[in-house]
Amino acid sequence: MARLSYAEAACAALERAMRDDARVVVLGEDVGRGGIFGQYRGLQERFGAGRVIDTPISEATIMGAAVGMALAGLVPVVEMRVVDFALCAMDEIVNQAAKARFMLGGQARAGLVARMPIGLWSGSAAQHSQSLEAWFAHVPGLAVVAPATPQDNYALLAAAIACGDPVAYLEHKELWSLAGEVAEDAAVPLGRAAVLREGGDLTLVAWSRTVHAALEAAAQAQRRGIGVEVIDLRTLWPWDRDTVLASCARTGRLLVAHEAVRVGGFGAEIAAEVAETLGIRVKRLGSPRIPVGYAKPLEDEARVDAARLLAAIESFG
Amino acid sequence: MARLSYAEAACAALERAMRDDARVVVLGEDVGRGGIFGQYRGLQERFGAGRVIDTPISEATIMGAAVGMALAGLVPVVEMRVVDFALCAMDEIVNQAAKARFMLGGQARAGLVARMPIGLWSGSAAQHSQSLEAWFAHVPGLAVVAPATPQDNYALLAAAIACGDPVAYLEHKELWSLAGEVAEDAAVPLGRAAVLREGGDLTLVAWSRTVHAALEAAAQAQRRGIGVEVIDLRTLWPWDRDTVLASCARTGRLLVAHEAVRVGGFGAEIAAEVAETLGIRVKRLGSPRIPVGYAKPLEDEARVDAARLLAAIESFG
Amino acid sequence: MARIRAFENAAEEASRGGVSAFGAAAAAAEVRVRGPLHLSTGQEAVAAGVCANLAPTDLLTSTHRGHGHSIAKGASLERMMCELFGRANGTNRGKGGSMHIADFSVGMLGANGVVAAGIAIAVGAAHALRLRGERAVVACFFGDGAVNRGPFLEGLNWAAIHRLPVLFVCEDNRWSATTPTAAMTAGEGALARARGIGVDGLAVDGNDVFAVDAAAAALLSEVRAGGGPRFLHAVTYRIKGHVSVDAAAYRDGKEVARALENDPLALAAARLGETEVRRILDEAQAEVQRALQVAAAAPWPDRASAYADVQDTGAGRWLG
Amino acid sequence: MARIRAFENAAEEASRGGVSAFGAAAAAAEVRVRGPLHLSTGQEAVAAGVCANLAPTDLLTSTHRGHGHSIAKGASLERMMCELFGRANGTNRGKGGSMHIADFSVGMLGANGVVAAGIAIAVGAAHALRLRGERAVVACFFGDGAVNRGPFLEGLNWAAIHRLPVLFVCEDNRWSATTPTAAMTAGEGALARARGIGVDGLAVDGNDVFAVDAAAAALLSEVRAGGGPRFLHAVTYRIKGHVSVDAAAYRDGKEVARALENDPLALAAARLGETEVRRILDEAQAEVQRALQVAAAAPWPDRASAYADVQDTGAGRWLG
Ligand SMILES: Cc1ncc(C[n+]2csc(CCOP(=O)(O)OP(=O)(O)O)c2C)c(N)n1
Ligand SMILES: Cc1ncc(C[n+]2csc(CCOP(=O)(O)OP(=O)(O)O)c2C)c(N)n1
Ligand SMILES: [Mg+2]
Ligand SMILES: [Mg+2]
Repeated sequence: MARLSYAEAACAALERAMRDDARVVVLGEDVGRGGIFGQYRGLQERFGAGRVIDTPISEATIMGAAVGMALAGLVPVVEMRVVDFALCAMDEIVNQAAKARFMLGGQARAGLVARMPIGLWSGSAAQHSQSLEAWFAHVPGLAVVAPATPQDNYALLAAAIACGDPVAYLEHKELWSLAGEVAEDAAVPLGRAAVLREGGDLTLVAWSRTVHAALEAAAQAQRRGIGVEVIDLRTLWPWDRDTVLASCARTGRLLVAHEAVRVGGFGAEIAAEVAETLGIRVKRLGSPRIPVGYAKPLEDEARVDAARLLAAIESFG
Repeated sequence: MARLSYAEAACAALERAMRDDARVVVLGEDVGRGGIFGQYRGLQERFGAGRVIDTPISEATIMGAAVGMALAGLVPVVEMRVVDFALCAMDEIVNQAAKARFMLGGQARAGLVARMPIGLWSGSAAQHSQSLEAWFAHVPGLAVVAPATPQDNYALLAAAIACGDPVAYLEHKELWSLAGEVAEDAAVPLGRAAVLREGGDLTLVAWSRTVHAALEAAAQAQRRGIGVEVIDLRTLWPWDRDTVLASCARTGRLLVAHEAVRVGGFGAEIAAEVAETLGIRVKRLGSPRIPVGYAKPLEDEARVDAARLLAAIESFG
Repeated sequence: MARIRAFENAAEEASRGGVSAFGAAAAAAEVRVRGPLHLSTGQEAVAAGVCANLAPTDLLTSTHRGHGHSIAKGASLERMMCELFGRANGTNRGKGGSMHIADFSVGMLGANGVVAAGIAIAVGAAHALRLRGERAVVACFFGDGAVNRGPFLEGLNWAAIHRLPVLFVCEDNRWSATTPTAAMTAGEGALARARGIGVDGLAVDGNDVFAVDAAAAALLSEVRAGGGPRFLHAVTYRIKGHVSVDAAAYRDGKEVARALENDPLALAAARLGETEVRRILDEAQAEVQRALQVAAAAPWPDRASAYADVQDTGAGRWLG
Repeated sequence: MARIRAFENAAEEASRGGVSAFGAAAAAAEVRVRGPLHLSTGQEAVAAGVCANLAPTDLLTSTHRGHGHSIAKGASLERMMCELFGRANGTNRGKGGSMHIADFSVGMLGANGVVAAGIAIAVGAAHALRLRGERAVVACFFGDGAVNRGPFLEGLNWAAIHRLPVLFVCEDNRWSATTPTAAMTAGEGALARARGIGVDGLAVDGNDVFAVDAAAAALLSEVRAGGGPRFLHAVTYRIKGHVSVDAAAYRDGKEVARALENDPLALAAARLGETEVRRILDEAQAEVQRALQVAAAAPWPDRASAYADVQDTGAGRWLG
């Protein structure tokens, strides 16, 4: 058990995976100096430039080369800096990595972990602030992970590296410095949600940074007499349908909240699925369908914070 | 009024737009010879190689150059052949075109029409069969259009070229040869759905090729005593919420069907929105979350046909 | 080369409403090649000449026009034909078809439906060989149209800075679909472009299998010696249309006639004896006929297999 | 150059917890530059030398490190500083910030947060100029890191086949974020790479504003004469870290010391008189101070403006 930041936790998971499995390699821009968020700190010193590979600014080829490495037996962890730049590698992620195993009739697979940080990052504006988890969940072949805590970032990164499938691994840029206790032996399987707070009146499903706003809003709601059950989905594909449905069946109300744009966000999938299955009342909260502006008031307009969540909770009446 | 194929209708709309507005240009691979689906036939002969521009195989730069052209005052119609190849130009569509006007504070806009055909195309397998409309609907700044008939392909392409915004214009590859009557003066505004068949028991919302399967299933359902109202959404963003909600309020049941993968498809958005707003029963039908296989039985598994639709309609009980 | 030619001819016929030998009923019953087919007819010398210098442990990536590369690398004609017919015992179990044929058992990592996408995959595979301490090399085929896509620059640069064991082969058939590539390509050609990025190599008559063989041998020995990537520019011609249904009426008749005179099989035959050539052609023909028979009778994949080999994580939730 | 230097220094200070002159209260009240700031300190001669040869009707695209280009092209320091402060009267109404500054009134089409993305935009703008029959040209700035991204190949090729009026300017500061670019770049350098793609040009000492000016003038006169695109490789140095918060401790002290000796402002000053230089610097300083004052007092954009200028089609449905 150690107190680590979200970035350090990922680093520790990676170090352990690289120690245990010689097939695991890291590739991406600036990884040799530890990555611009420190999320690879010390790894090149420890494992050498052969396994922690600095690359040119060539996102398409970073991802495409990772596919080739995976087909040839390695397990690449691919650094994309922010998901916005991964847009330069979309063919490689979707047409090549995700579909390889299927198209090849199972002859090989492109197991790799693509680290593509999502979310607002104060003052970074429209090309450095997107949350695109819904895109990846829509693509057969990909698993999608979005951890909210240092513990989960440790355990889920380990699980993602071990799973053998291509994984869209979506850390949140405003969580890098968040500190917390991390137990090395606490395994978190992909696809399992965490019930972070129990409550009988409403089920609130969130992931990534929005989990923290959800917990804050739930505490405030409690003081107003509303019992909110907070579920951190953690993995978006596959998502933990059983846990969510069981909670919803108890509370009879669902609110899904995420920082991604509301229209076409993954909240729609969960809300639709729950409405279809249980016929209960559902609501969604997400960013308005606007790019993220630079100025603070504009940026704030795209933020899903506790106040908005509380308003949505209360709107169920 | 003339009888045209879906491809010819688009061609005719383009010809008229180019005749009426000197700013309209076409660029893409093989457009000079009429495009590989004949959807640009005769245009280069008519308007010259200056305005119907053959390009290298450089999807990223085709789309990026179109952004530059638009910022400098032209109205580019951009050929991407199939949406699968547009994955090579995702940065240019999402980070550049969609967000330009906002990021620039309104100084200019990247009005362009990106033709990115979607859908199955018999025997073309996983890299030529995707339907990614949900992705584009999730991106602020983009309009999203998916016509199902020659008439709509004519009128909506004209509207898309005229609208001044970047438009994801998604024709369906298996509709190119579909013939129908086309009236040149029938304007179809973006954002307006068409009620193609009335019915009191269930609202069936579809778009693109699935509209035809929906009409077939509705006719079959009628014979079993179920009145299905079929709505062709036509534009996915903005989608015609009023028409859909009004219909749903009458029928009390919604089924949304699309060929795109069900998980994270745009059906989830509509179903969730309707469930949130009206609290009625909703269901979705889409492709299973699998890549499209080459062999016919595999390909068929990804097809949303009338039989599946009928089964979904009847499952409401 | 003879096996490639025989395979392409048979596949072409089988894509046109069925194999005539099997009759109309067979055609109606989908006893035929599905989907678009990019034939390498006329380009056989590039595949044969390069792959003659590869060991089974060497790897290869290909393009949408990849039958020849697969055959030259040693893939089974029978399993390839089954794949084109969409059958369960195809190389890819009927999931890939012509544009995705792969045979990992002979180091063939896959055709690709996206122009230039194979380049990064080849580079990554070579990088993996290096890291795993293996001595094999990777041959990376692509068309002349691919030199205008970004991955060409990125992939060559990557291979060069890491001195990876890759032979890049530009199979220059002068056309990119319906567009003459020269009109779309600036500079002094593919090799000059490669050199500008830091990868040296040779240009060769791609219809002369002996010349291709010699050039590939020379370049591959440099690659195998640790000299880093090399580039082979092989000029050839696409005798057929871009895709099986393309009559290619947009081409100049003289250009095509010249190409037919320069047929790589005829050029090679001129250097072998008449009887030897006949024997090779007959054998190839017979092998392909057997492959057709097997493919036509082979089982379809069952629908359940559409859910197999998608991914393990969350397997079985696909309808959710 | 002096105005750029003064602007960068002021912006840098204002990004570090606020402008000291305004006190702690101001800092707390967000009277400061928000977000990451890529300073062009030390690279001023490239921007100034190239843009001295551009008319207001000429166009320009830039990078994440674009303040200098904007200023040299004639953008208002005041409105730029307002943008950095995220104010409603910024060049982009507070919506873009440092990485998206644009001023269409002087032909500055925008910085860009994506490395190399400006290249295709520049090429498209030049294509539009051609089609509209306008005589202007486009200057396209990018860093040394950008030559390893696919759009570099695609954009140069496109400009060359169409003989478009573009001056490509590679502003080579030897670093790509925290990585020395040389280690990641194969071949004989940016100009050789451009030549391989079919775009010729010149290499120049990018810290010598007179040399940059002369080279840009020569190349631009060829471009304006219809000769097609040209390439300028300007070698300079990034005196600061990659981004305002980066102390750049990973660099060799000697390398930085050498660069400081080679400061473009000092080099230029040596060729102008002492008093002239003082006057220029003082004026620039005063102008920047006024800009700071204006920016600090400028209004915030109201929240409703977050919904403006997204798109017209379906406007007003953003919450739906
Ligand atoms: C990225 C991408 N863009 C476009 C296409 C459509 N397309 C398929 S083959 C082809 C021409 C390729 O020309 P070349 O690379 O010379 O190969 P050839 O067909 O001549 O063998 C095109 C444009 C594609 N498959 N991928
Ligand atoms: C496509 C893309 N990849 C990565 C980044 C992150 N990034 C921002 S600046 C930079 C270094 C760019 O180096 P160079 O082009 O030399 O410009 P410089 O910063 O030296 O001015 C990187 C990697 C980005 N913005 N876009
Ligand atoms: Mg070709
Ligand atoms: Mg640099």
